[in-house]
Amino acid sequence: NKNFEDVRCKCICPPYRNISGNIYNRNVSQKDCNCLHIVDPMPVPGHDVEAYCLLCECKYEERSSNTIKVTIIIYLSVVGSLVLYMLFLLLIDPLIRKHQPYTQQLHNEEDAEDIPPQAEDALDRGSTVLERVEGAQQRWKKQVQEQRKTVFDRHKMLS
Amino acid sequence: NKNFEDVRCKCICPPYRNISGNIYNRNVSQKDCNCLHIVDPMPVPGHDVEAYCLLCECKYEERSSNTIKVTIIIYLSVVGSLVLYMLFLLLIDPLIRKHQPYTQQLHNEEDAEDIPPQAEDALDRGSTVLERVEGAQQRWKKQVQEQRKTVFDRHKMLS
Amino acid sequence: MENSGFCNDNYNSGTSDDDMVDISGATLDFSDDVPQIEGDHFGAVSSSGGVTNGQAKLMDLLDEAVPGVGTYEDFNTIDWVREKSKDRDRHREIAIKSKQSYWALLHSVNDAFSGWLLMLCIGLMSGALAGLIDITAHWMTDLKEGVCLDGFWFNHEHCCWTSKETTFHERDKCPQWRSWAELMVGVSEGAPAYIVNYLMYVCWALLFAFLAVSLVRAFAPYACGSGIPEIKTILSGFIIRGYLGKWTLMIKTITLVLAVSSGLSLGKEGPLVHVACCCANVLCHLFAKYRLNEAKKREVLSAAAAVGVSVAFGAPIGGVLFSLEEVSYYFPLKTLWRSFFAALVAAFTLRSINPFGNSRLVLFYVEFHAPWHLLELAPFVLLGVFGGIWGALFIRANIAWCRRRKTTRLGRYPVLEVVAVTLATAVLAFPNEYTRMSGSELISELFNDCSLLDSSKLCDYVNQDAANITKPSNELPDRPAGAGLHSALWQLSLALLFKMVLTVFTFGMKVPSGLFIPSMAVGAIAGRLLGVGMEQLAYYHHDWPLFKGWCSQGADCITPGLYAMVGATACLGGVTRMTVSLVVIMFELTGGLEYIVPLMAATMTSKWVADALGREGIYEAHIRLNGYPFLEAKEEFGHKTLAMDVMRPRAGGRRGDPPLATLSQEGMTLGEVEALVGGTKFSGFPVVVSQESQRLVGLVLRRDLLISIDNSRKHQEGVVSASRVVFSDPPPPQVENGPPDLKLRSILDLSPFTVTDHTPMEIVVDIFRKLGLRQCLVTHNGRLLGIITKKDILKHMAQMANRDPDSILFN
Amino acid sequence: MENSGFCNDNYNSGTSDDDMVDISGATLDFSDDVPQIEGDHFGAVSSSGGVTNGQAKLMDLLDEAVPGVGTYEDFNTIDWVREKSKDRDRHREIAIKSKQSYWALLHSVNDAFSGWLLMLCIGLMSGALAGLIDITAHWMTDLKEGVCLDGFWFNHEHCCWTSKETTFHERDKCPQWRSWAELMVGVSEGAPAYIVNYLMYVCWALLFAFLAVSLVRAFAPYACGSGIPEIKTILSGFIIRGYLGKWTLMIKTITLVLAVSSGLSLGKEGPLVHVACCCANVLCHLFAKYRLNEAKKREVLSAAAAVGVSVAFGAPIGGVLFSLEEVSYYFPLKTLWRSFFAALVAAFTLRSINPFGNSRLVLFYVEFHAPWHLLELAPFVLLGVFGGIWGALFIRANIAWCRRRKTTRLGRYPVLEVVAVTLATAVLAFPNEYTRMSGSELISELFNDCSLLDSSKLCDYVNQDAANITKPSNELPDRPAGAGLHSALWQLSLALLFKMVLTVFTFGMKVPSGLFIPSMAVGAIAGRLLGVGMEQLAYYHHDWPLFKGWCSQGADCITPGLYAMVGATACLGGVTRMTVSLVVIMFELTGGLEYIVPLMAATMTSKWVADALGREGIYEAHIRLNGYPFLEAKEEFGHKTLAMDVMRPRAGGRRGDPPLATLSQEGMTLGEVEALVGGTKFSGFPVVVSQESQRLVGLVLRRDLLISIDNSRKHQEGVVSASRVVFSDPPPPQVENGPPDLKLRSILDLSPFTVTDHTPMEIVVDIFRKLGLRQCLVTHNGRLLGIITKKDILKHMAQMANRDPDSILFN
Repeated sequence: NKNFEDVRCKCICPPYRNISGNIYNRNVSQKDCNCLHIVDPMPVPGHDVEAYCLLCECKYEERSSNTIKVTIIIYLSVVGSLVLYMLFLLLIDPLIRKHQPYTQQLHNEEDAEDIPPQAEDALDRGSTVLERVEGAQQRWKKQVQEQRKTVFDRHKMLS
Repeated sequence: NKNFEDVRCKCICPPYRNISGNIYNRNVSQKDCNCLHIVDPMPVPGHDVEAYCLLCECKYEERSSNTIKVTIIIYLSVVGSLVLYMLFLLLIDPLIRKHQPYTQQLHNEEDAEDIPPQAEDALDRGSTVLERVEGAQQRWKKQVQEQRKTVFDRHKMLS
Repeated sequence: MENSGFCNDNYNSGTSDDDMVDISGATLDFSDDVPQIEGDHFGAVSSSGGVTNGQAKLMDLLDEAVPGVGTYEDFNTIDWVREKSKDRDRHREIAIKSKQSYWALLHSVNDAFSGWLLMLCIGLMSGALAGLIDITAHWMTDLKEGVCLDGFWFNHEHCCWTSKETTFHERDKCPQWRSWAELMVGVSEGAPAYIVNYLMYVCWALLFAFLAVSLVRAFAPYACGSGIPEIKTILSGFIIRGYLGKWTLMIKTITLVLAVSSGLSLGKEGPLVHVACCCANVLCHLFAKYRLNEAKKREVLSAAAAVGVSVAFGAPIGGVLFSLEEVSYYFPLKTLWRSFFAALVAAFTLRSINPFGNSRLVLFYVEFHAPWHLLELAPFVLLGVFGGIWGALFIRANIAWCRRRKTTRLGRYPVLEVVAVTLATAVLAFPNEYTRMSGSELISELFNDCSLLDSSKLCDYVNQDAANITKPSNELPDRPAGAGLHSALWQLSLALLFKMVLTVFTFGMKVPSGLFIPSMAVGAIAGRLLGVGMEQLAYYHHDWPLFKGWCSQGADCITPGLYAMVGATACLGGVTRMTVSLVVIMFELTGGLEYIVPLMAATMTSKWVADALGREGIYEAHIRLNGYPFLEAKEEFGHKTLAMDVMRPRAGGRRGDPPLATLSQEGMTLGEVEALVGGTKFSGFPVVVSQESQRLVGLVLRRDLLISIDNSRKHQEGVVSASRVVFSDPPPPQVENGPPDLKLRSILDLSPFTVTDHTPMEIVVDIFRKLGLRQCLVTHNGRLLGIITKKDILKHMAQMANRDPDSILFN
Repeated sequence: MENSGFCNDNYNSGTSDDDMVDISGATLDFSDDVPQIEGDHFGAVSSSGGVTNGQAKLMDLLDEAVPGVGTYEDFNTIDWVREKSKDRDRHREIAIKSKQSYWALLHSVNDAFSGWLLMLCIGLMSGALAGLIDITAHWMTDLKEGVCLDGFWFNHEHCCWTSKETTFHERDKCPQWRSWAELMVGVSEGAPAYIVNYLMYVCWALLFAFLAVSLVRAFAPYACGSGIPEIKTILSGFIIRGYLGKWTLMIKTITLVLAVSSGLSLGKEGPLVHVACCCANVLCHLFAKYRLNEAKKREVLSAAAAVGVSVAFGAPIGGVLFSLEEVSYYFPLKTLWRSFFAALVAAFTLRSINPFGNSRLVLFYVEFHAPWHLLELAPFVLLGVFGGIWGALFIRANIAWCRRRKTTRLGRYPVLEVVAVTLATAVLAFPNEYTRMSGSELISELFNDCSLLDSSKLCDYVNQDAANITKPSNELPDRPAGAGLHSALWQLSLALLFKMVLTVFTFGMKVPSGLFIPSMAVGAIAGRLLGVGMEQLAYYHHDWPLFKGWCSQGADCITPGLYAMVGATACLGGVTRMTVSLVVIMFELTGGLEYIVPLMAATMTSKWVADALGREGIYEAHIRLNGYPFLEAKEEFGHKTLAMDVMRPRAGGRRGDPPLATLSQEGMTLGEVEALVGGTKFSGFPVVVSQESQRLVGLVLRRDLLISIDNSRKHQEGVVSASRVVFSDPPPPQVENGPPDLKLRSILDLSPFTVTDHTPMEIVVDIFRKLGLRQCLVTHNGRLLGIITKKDILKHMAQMANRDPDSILFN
């Protein structure tokens, strides 16, 4: 199936005398990709074939439809999961976080300064994998917030 | 005459069936430079002409024989005069110079140092054009001698 | 890290363990050999074995460097000299070790080849990402019009790829591909179908744009914009943590596709450079050699910039020259060779993916080889003038709009702005065929030379001579224009206006946006219009003396596609002020030397005209707008000021400058030092023999000093405020009964750069540029007078150019 | 100028009025604004109006610079910083003046465009000269075989250009062209004819070679050799007067033709670079901006180097990259753009001359576009290894031979040497068809892909399939070799040996000699042999698993011409260690991106292999052999020494160095100063506040000091040996009744570069390279300790590399 769909030989023949332009399209191997093989119901009589074929342009083309399929699907799934995660962060995360005061503090300290970062360190030093991931996530969120302030609020960069 | 000689259309036709390879050469304009015009006693019968012509390669070429002629003649005359001048400097000049003591001194001072260069200045300041040219020539000779010593005798450079 | 990124006095930034790349995850992976700042309130500490690590390092506290010394804060400038010295030390160490054991020898060989391996990885990854972007962007662009029933993942062209129903005049039409109108109302023609298609087009465009700006805002705000100004600044030695991180990479790749597909007047070329640099930075983390050295990392990033252009235009040599001419700051010859390698690898990766199905790396590859006549240079120069004028005007308008966005209320609604501009773009674009198609397709169409095989409206000529069948198809004579061409010209004129206006508002929005494609589109339209005009002129007036001799009737003397190409080059040159790289990129697009002269004439004219109207290219203008600390290498410093006019404190103590804060090499107590450091905001302190003689010993950086003091207070016993701080070597004898001395010679830079106060500033600027200095001390007759930092120089240059010196934000 | 070129203490060199160019004539033309040294015993004075000029200048003696101050002696290094400052001062002056009058405005515009005008002239002149060289060399090469009766100025090919008597197998044979045997003994075949032709061939070769070496010896000894090592040195800031002069230009052009035509194993590419640089230097004299500034002149020379390669290979981009990568030292972006322009102009000039009659700029342009398979990379890498090994061995052998020539009696007979080598070459070359033809023709033949149209022996395959007539001629399948090919292979093997041996002895003889063509020929022969071998292997063993899948029977899978190309690239890369520029030159020869990967693989392998066998390329090796003061920019300085280890006098006064000679800024008498200057040979003297404190004020150069003192003694009244020499500002009050003070602040460099004694040498070397310094002062805690000159650094580097530090001859 792959071989069938992924190669083609396309001949474009311009208008010639009273014959209008035409496109011929067949999937053959590269070796056979020439006007004589592809233009099947030859629209001109025998002695004109050579002249007609001189005008036609035949191109052998390959593609990989699997690559296209996989690429598009990967892309869509990444976008989808990102959108979901974004919605989660926007809508659901704040609701959960309400019950965790120290994270809340971190989350809201945007304009406060000089807060001793022990809380954060405690997160980093978490002994279980889950806590570490949590800590990394918190740090990442802080960083994104910082970036957002730099770019969107203060307009210090990228404006 | 110029137009006649300076353009050509050259068709090279490889061996085909029992016909050996051939070269056709005519001076025609670029527009007419194709196999049908150039290959004059067509060696194949009518129905084979197209196939034979497909194999031939016709190239339109231009040249300027005047450029070639002028270039070669200029080059030869420059080389000729340089050789004559070289012979003059080698053979005749020393004979003439014998009677001019201060130039002789300049000529032979190669290994002497600290010679006050008044003599040379006197040459430079010559009031007539001839004397100035003479002075320039003497300076140039000194320079060439210096170069010769650097390159050929001391091997300080370019070795 | 709150609010502290822009001032110098916090050394405990949370992310010092992770240079420039974002932090999540990285600490888990690489924490063992990344320099970490130990101690509790030094911010984030490596989570793996922090305590035992700290204990082990306590032993060699004064022999080895204190951890954290020698790193940089966010939004600061690196010291190239120090970084390069560090790398040479590393090299020497490896070279010495490699003579001792086979394992070390292997290690040294691996070290030597790791640069090439890294380049290979960057090329592969960037090529793959570019392929992904090309394929998906193509598909999503077509998604605005319809969908393929054979498989939703096919774009319009691939949907009809195997179809036998395509005709000569409607090459992309096949039953498998359904427009939204066909799917929703069942008809493909008429007013209802048009309205449905129109609505769907606008909706999809709005959705894509909204998604793009939301994702950028939510996950990686640094992913917006073109990225080239920031990368130029980073390559000159600035540090922006997270700008080239993993999240930026992912979000920029994804939103770039969305932004391009939304039909906005933007291109993918600039962002591709950013993406390639992100790849390079992420991959640098796999090699200690590059991870730990900011200067080496910048060499790699220079190569990555070349890779970006290489995949964007399929022009490896042009990419390398682009990096050399436009982006890079420090570009040694080794980098030249490596970036060429990386650019080639990327180009071949992309070609093997074959995103456009034509074995080319770009949509608008040019295949004609028609000759041009010397007289045609006049219209080419005219196009150059147009490109220059447009480029200069565009820069002014865009900068004015961006300044408005930066300073007024407009900047508070980035999402709304994007949506509004997208709405306007989509509504205006749909009715006009030439604005509806994507930028690259438009350029491809305009570059195309009309042969008999073409059926587009632009090739609708009246075929008079039906008998010329034996000629090869690319030697068609000039023909009179048909009705289709006339209407196409009108549409193109409107498209020109549309592109010219909308690009000004689009570039700089909070989505990934490149400038190359829109600029090229503007130029290509103008060029094509001129080309067709010239062609018709030559056809109808072939007896004018002007055309006589080279453009007789029946000759193919004017190629409108070439005019479009020249116009595109001119406009791109006017906007970016690229020269050699632009010509070489275009040369690689055509693959023949025959068009270099027209391209060069247009580029040169365009640059001269644009330079006459405004000195800066778009990237420099954006750098200045944002106040990045970038010392332009191309600009000559032409004023006759001296170092004494720029240094701080100014000579004679004018202008209320604080006095120069210096440390004595002996005889200051820790308390005094801390008071001095705490009371000022300087990032470095010169150390002198004594306060009276002011004879310079060396320079100590604030960050290093604070870290070392803190470290000693914590780990060295008996260090109190009354301890003497000693920089001299050999140290003076320890005072009996007194607290132990704090010996800090190890952090003292014994070879600070000095200039005399009479040194012309042009030489000082030259030294800063070429050696990549951060600061320089000023002396007079051997006495220390003051200090000049990079920021001082930038402020001085701004002042000299009658600009606001406070626009320089960063250090 | 006798015997004084190599020491520092004569400032009155005879040619200071004429920078780098030879003197005759120049003084007559340009004497009005060339800086002249006035006074009688200052050597040559401008001959036009010397006296009145001198009177006028007397007035502003102390306001304006003393004439002669700021110029350089022969065989000395320029101070880039000073030259660039001078140029900026000039710019500023013009900019200020341009606001005052229209005339000045016009002058400033003219000044701004003079750079472009100069580039245009260089391009035109170099292109024309290259055309002349190509045409005449071609003709004279054929002259060795026979003469054209239609017009003696036609070479063999042009003689038969219009002939209808040429046949398919003997394309150049026509009755108009007569071999010497036909003319002299009347027969064209058989032993007598062969012997006559042989004799004539040898005689002509000897005549040409003898003429070449005689002309070089008589008129311009600097015209010999390739010139690239010297141009590299000049571009790094060295001064060799006359090296780029008019006579050198003329003699090099003329003798290059003779040398190439004599059939010696040498090429014209390197000397063409020298010729282009001579053109640039001669043309610089028309523009005051470039004539008077050594740094600006070197920018132009960098561009000229690009022009040289551009005309040699028809590769403008490759030429620019060659200049950037291989030749240039200081290459600002402005130069990049200008050199590209000049390279293009030259290429188009040459193309319009059309020396080969094929609209190409080189004989060996490649026109095939056969694909290659990934597996073929293995033989390509093998060719790279061969190229690397040959390159390294060639360099060693050639350097050893050149050292022998330099040091032993061999060097005393340059003319005899040339004649002997020519005799050997001619005698050995004639019997073998592939050595008899010129290098370029051989390469062209080897690069050629065999089509049906070719009739050469290399294309003598057995045609089995006579029916494949409908296929285009470039898709011939692999075929078995015929008898002609077998004999050609034998001849090629012998030719390979011949070229490999004779090139070693040829390169470095006292005739203009380039290395590119012989290296490429060696590589191309090796490559073609391997290619034909591979082809036959694939033909006879197409069922091996190795070939299965891509090289089935009847397929055209291996292109021997491509192997030749790759081999040529590899050998050239091994000898010159070029990388990017080499690949780009080859890319421009083929015009398609498809062969970049093979070329790159071979170049990379070749460079790695060659570097492993010997660090230096041929040009660096020759620079070192001659002891030129060249600070290689590519080589990293990897030793851990400090500035105090290199400076003179050494710290602690070891090694019997003389103490540091310093001047005090006040309080020294003229007699003391003259005694100090006369008693030492240093080229510069630091000025300190007082001998006790050693605090640095500035630096004064020996040449400036001597000229100023002399000038004052002559033109300022009352200056005697007891006069005080004063450098301070404001000057101390004049002592009453005493002789007038000599105020020399104007010649004092107030901003000398200083480093501390603890600065690592790697940083010092970096500063010297990047800023182009001549000397640098070393301080410790603000006290002057010593001085480091470029020569000190080079000596130190030689010492570190265990070479003889006294090999550095020049300053």
